[in-house]
Amino acid sequence: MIVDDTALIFEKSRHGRQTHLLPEPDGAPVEKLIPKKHLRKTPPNFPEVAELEVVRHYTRLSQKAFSIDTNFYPLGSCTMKYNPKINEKIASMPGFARLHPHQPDSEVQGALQLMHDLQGYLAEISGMDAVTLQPAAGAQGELTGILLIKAYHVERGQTGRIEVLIPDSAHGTNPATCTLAGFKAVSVKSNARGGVDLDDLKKKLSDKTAALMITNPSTLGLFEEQIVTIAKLMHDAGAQVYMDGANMNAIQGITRPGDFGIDVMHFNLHKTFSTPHGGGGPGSGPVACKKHLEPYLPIPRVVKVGEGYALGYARPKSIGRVKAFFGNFGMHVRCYAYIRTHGPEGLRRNAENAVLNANYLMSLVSGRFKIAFDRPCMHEFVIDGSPLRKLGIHTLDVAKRLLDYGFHPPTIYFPLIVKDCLMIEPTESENRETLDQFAAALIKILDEAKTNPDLVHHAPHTMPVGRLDELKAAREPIVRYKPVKAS
Amino acid sequence: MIVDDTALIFEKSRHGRQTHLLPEPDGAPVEKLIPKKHLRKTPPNFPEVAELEVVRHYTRLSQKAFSIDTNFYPLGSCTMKYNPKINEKIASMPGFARLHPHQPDSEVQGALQLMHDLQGYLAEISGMDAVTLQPAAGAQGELTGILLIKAYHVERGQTGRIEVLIPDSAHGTNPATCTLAGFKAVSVKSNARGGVDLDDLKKKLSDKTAALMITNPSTLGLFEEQIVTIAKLMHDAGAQVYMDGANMNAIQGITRPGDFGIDVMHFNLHKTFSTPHGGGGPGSGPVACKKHLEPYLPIPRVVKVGEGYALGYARPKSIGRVKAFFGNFGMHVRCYAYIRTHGPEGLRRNAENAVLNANYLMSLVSGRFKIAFDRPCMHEFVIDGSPLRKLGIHTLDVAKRLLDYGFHPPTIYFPLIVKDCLMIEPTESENRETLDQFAAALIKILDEAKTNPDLVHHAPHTMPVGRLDELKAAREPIVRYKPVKAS
Amino acid sequence: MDYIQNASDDAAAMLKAVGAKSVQELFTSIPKDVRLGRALDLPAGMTEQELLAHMAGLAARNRTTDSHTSFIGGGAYSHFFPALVDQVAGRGEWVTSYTPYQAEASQGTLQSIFEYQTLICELTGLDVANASHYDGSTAMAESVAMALDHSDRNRILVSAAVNPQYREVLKTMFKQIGVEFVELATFEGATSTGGLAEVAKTAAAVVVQSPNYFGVIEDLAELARAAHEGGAKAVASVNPVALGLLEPPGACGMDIAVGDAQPFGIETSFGGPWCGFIAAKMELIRQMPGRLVGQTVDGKGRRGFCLTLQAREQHIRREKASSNICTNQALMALRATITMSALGREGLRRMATLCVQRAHELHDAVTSIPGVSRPHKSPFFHEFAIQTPVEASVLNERLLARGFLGGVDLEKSYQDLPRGMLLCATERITKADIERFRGALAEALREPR
Amino acid sequence: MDYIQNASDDAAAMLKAVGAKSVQELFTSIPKDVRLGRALDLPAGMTEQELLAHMAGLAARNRTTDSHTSFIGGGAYSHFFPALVDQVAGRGEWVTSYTPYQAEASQGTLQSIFEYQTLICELTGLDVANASHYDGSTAMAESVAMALDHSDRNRILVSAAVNPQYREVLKTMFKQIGVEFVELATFEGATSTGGLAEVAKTAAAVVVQSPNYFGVIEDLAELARAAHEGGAKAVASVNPVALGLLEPPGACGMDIAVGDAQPFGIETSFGGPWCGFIAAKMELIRQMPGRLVGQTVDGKGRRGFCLTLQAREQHIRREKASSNICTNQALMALRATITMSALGREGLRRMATLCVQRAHELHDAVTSIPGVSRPHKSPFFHEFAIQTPVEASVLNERLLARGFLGGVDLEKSYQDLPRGMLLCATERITKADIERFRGALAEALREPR
Ligand SMILES: Cc1ncc(COP(=O)(O)O)c(C=O)c1O
Ligand SMILES: Cc1ncc(COP(=O)(O)O)c(C=O)c1O
Repeated sequence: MIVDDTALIFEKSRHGRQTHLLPEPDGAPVEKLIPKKHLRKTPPNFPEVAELEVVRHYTRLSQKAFSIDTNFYPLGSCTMKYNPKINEKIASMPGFARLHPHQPDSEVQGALQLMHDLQGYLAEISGMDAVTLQPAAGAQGELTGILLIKAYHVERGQTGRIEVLIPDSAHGTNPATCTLAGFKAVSVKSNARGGVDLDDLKKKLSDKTAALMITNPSTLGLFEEQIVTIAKLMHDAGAQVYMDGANMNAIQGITRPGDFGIDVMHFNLHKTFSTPHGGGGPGSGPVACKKHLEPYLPIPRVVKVGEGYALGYARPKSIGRVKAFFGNFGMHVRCYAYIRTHGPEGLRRNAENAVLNANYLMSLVSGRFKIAFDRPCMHEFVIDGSPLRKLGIHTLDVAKRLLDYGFHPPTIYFPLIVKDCLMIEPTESENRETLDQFAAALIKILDEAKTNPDLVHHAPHTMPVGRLDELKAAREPIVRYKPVKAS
Repeated sequence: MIVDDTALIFEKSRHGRQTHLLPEPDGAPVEKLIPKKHLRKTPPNFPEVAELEVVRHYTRLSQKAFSIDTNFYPLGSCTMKYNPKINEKIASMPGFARLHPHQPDSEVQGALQLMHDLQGYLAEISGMDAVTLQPAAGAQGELTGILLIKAYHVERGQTGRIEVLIPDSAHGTNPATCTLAGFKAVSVKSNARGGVDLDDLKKKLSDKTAALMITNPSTLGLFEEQIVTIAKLMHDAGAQVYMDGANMNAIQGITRPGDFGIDVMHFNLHKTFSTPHGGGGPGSGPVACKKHLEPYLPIPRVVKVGEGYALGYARPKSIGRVKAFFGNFGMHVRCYAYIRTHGPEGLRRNAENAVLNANYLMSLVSGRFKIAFDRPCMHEFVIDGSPLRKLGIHTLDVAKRLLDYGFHPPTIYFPLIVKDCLMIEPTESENRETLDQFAAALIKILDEAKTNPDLVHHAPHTMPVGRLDELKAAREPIVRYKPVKAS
Repeated sequence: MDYIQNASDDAAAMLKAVGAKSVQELFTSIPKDVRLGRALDLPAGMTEQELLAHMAGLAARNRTTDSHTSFIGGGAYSHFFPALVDQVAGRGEWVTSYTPYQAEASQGTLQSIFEYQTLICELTGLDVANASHYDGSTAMAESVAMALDHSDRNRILVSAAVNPQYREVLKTMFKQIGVEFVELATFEGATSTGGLAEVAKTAAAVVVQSPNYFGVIEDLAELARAAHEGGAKAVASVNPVALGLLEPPGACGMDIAVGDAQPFGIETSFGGPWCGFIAAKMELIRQMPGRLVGQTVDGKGRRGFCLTLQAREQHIRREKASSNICTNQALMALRATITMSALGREGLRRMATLCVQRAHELHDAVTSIPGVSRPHKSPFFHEFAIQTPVEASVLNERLLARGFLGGVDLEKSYQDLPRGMLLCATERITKADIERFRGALAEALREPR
Repeated sequence: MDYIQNASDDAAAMLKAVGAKSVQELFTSIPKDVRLGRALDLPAGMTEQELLAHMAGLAARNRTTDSHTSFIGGGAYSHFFPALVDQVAGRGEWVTSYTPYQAEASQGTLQSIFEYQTLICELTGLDVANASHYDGSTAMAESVAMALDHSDRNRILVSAAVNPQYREVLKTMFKQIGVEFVELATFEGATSTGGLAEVAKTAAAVVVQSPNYFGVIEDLAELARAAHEGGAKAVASVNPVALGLLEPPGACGMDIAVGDAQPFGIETSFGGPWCGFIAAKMELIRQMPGRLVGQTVDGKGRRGFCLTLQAREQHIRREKASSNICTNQALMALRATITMSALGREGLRRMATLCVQRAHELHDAVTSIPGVSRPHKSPFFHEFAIQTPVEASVLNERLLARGFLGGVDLEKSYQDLPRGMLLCATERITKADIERFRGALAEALREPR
């Protein structure tokens, strides 16, 4: 191997190599301005490389990635839809990118109007009364929503309500959020139709229940048919209903959480409204709530003052800030542009086509794979992978083999309640041929399991590395590069 | 093959699919504004695709390319040096990109100053008195320079001077240029040291000679040691000396054509001054000349008028425009930024390091390859590939096998006077490890020719396609896509 | 400053390997007395931060078609193009690769050129288009060379309504090989076809432009018929956006169509880099200048693309070549290709239609001002001439102060159009812009000397 | 408008395959009485051209750190970064991929995170850093959670000189699980260490910031010593650019360092998205929140990278997790990584040195104006507090009119600093800017009410 394509930027560093970005400092020597005892003895071991090396290094690294721009990326519950390029151009405008968060309201009226109007659009889409844009992602949105509920109960002396009911199909962030908020997560079973098991819910519902955290449509890709009943049950028992809005793509413009009994929910702008996933982030998790929870929303929120807009701080009952400043403003800009592009009709068509694409793809594979819940799905569907074991292969093998066909695999082994599952979400962005090709690849892999099992077992074969020893990585954690001589 | 990765954008087109870029036309019907007889019967067969398909199509196509940003690209005579990203950012500034060429001088003073100062810098670098930025590439620069010489002779009644002497190592554009200018190209032999054969030159020099077109340093990567003598010979015979400046990278800041007898030359900004090669263009070929040829330069050229700048047209003897407007202004901006970044010291260091890199790389391979002219080279060196035949392989095989090692091959089979040649130009942008690795790959290929000849014969093995049937492409030319049903 | 990677200890090791004590030793082949021996007289180098500030200062001294509403046309057009063009065509693989000589390693570039050639053929209704040329003016010169190559006649008929700068380029390129240019007169802004067949008998080619420099839509079918009747080739310079609505040159019988793809995703950029195109009937494929991509197969029958018929080009035919082009405008052709694909059938229709509608609304608005009239009656696409009581240069200054970039001064090239001005409207112009412009133009015309 | 690919005939074929007459049939699981049954009350959709014009209008109503010279700091800093960052980090593969769950298909993302983790460890002098967190404020909250996890004490000591918004976030995150926050006083702008060891005996962690909110460089070694003497963890919030020159928290004995990598290649963007970082001693690796990339090998012994120790994360530990973070700020961490690599050792030195020099020149210039004084004597990095006779809000308005974005209003968070203002200078500020600002500030102070 002549060119080691896996060399780290540090291993490409050579003494004396450099870029020429900043002028030689021309002021007083630093030792004159800062006492010696505060000054570093040895400089940080930053790489010494020229500009071409940096460009070539990170350009070649980018080519080792699957992305929506290069591949079909049906990662369930992540809504990997097309990220419009116009939104990147708009977010990089100096009028948005070069704003300092400490600038007075009068100097940033364009930004405040955008945030104010976006708060309104998200309230309308969710059927809620008030919105905060401050949470940096869905998980922080969940925590914000649950803290609103806590503040609501505490103000009413309901400090005994320390339990939150969570369907067993929920995402891991839901129970984790409850713990962070000082609540006890109580898991609620799902029934055979994939909805909430009402009896188990009733069994676990008590005056200790602060809230139900429900994901609707659920991570099983199904709308909770009993949602109205459930919400009534909760409200009658003095509890609140929180909704994880990760799957809003399926119902935007069709139905609204505020209309089916939800008190507070979070959005994932990087799912439903296409702000780019960026290799793992940034995201944005605005929270929308009904009137009765509005007083507790984090400060500040943008308010209209006459013809102008201002950051409103006068909220005595607010739970306070969940994050410095006002949230991931760059994602607000992209989401605002996305909603203004679509308008009411575009958002509804997104939901309809996401659901149509999911049902069509399900129909293509239902003959050869076990669909966990055999009825029309919403924006995603779940395959029960347990029968694969009879063919001598695992869900993981199917996922890895898909890489060789140029497809990013679906979500695997989540939700936990479906064994060896694959969760497939095509989104509305993909065309029919891509869905046909993906289905053909899935089915071909089943055939390969019979004719050439090794091919599937040891996949992927076309990636820069083979299957990695993840156990070794956990047992002997190497989490930073150390120069050979120094280690 | 589930996903046909070679589908054309037309083959991905489906009736009714579209992007949403422009609003529905809201004015009078076109039939009311333009007579029916001028209107198209059938619209052009443009593809009907959505935005994600366009982005995915041209992003995946880009990944099938070798480029300076991803690979070492030692293409001789092309100077594939690092194209600085700051120049791309600057050229895309609205203050440069959004200028209309018909705007009056008063509205574009920043652009005119840039062009004026760039004319000066190129004159200083070449040791010349006047510069035109109008030619769009080297070849058009050559034609411009030769037309200046023609006008010069015609004005002096020397209409009999209809021959141009051209060393046999010259690039194909040189003789082609002469034909276009109505001259007869007369080839001059090279001597054993790779320079011009003085005897042959004297033999072909006559009162019919209009000029000598010399490339210095030559395409053999050697500085013409006899240049002063040659220039004097030509001038004494009443002829002019044109220099092809493609290889200026080797001598910038070291010596100047104006100082060693050249009357007129062209630059290739996309070689010496890093404006990007863009898959085959755009380039830019400014021409610099001595005082006596200035009157004939194309119009307009930027002139200083008091404190301001203007496009100067008052040149009665000008040969006229060689191109609409003022040349590839976007490349003038990048070149200006490149020269202002380097200053005198940076340009000289580029020459020194380009020559050092070339000599170092030559030293690494001279043991196993036949160096055409075994003495220190300038910015590039040429390998005589004829001995390869004894190993049962051809220069083409070596080039194709290099692709498998992640290197773009050098220029092959040019210059014509070195048999089966490879012309290698590393430029100053590359580091020592890359030169070592490239040399190691070349040497490994020689070993492979012995141990596993087929491997080399049928290379490349890691590209999207194997070797293509170029004969078939010429015999049955398919030069556009035709929809299957229509053909 | 510079972008050199090797530091001093690399240089030392390399000099040692080469057997030289200093890098100056490698320049001994350069005679001492021609060594520069001093630093070049250039401003000192700058770091990226300093350069950016300096360049921003230069840029700020220019008015742009962003800072002002522009009705300027005359061969360069400000059109909308989607944000994806900059982001996709700006990828390092597109920007920093060179000519696809090694086909297996350049299938991306080659396929994109094949798609470009197809789009140009579809627009022009002709059979073969090359990979790209410098711009419309040099593409027209190459088309004249093709016609001369195919005929023993030495005269070329060029309409007076062809872009004046294009006509200047033809003279520069062909006067020294004794080619005679004869101007064809115009009537009501359109090239008159009366007696054309007769005079075409003496010509190798008849060269026209549609929409022509006055924005007038020529009768290409009649012009081609007359040219052929005289035994001359028929060449038309065309606007690619107009071909979204107008009958293409191929269908009108033209032999060669040339033009500039600048309107599709390429910035006006003060005159370049743009993207000249040349399309012709299949019979002229061997005379086609520049690069040409063809479809073929590899050893396993997989489709691939490669540069073809290279025997036409200068690196093979050398002094027998009819064109000397090597580097072309590849990256600009890619931008045009991506823009045309993104517009697609519906987007092209909308762009062309909006241009026609806005231009005719602009025409009605300005000609409603007393003293402003259009000197031509012929149909136009998105550009038209007007004459006003004030010289265009003076008028444009007054309009600049009111936030407009006015139009092209016609008088400089057409003495018969005193105080003439060319106005153009593309889909970037809104009805509100037109209304504002009407007020501004009326005011500007009333402004005292 | 929308980005849906399938047209009507695709939809028809798909409905047929699914056995539904219309797409509405697929929504039967949604009870009829909660169907919206009307269009959402949102403005009508827009094409790309209309959207761009609308957004440009909004953007134009904002003053920016480009349109005005800015001395604003207080947790967000306007720094230079090279042009290559936007062009390389803006590639579709980086922007539109998601978390590298499938390691073999994400070696690029994983390796870049491994390099980011290394750079943060080098800056902070600590052993392990996670892939990224939302921002500095939430990273500080996670560090407090880590300390509480490791101790049975329920009190946290936080310096009054820690960013006020960070302290608000701590209260929001921990008040409902009964954690008590005690403020440490400051003297001459620095956290006083007197008696700290004593009170630290009651605390799970001592949290400080250096340079702190007043720009003052804290004595981290002494603060860490006192914390450990009291048996508490020592946490420092740091500025990554300052660590180019200042002794790192690790070397000062800090257990955890947090902060925001925003100064490296990330736009201030009105508060986010930025890039929180957390680094700690190796002993705390199992408490490290969020994603962590580890090095390993594949079957052929080739080096590779993968997400490791996932058992810490929420998708495994669910209700037992100590952090609920899932999506983080990956693309911002990439921008910081590319910027740090491009700056390199020499570039980091220059950036930090220029910041210190410009800030001290700014200090000398403004404090030379009568009535303007710095309330603190402690050493500072690139930010310092001043008090003037005029409230910061009024002064900033007057400065805006003179082309400056003034400083941060300190009085809102620190009653003991009436008419206080925080000024910051980075390498983007020139000596000429400082000179102009001195004149403008002097004028602004004299301006009558
Ligand atoms: C159903 C569900 N809920 C919550 C989350 C957490 O959202 P985020 O990753 O934005 O924190 C996710 C993220 O993938 C999810 O799929
Ligand atoms: C030696 C030499 N001369 C002239 C040219 C023609 O220059 P251009 O391609 O810019 O027209 C080239 C191009 O590669 C060249 O290498």
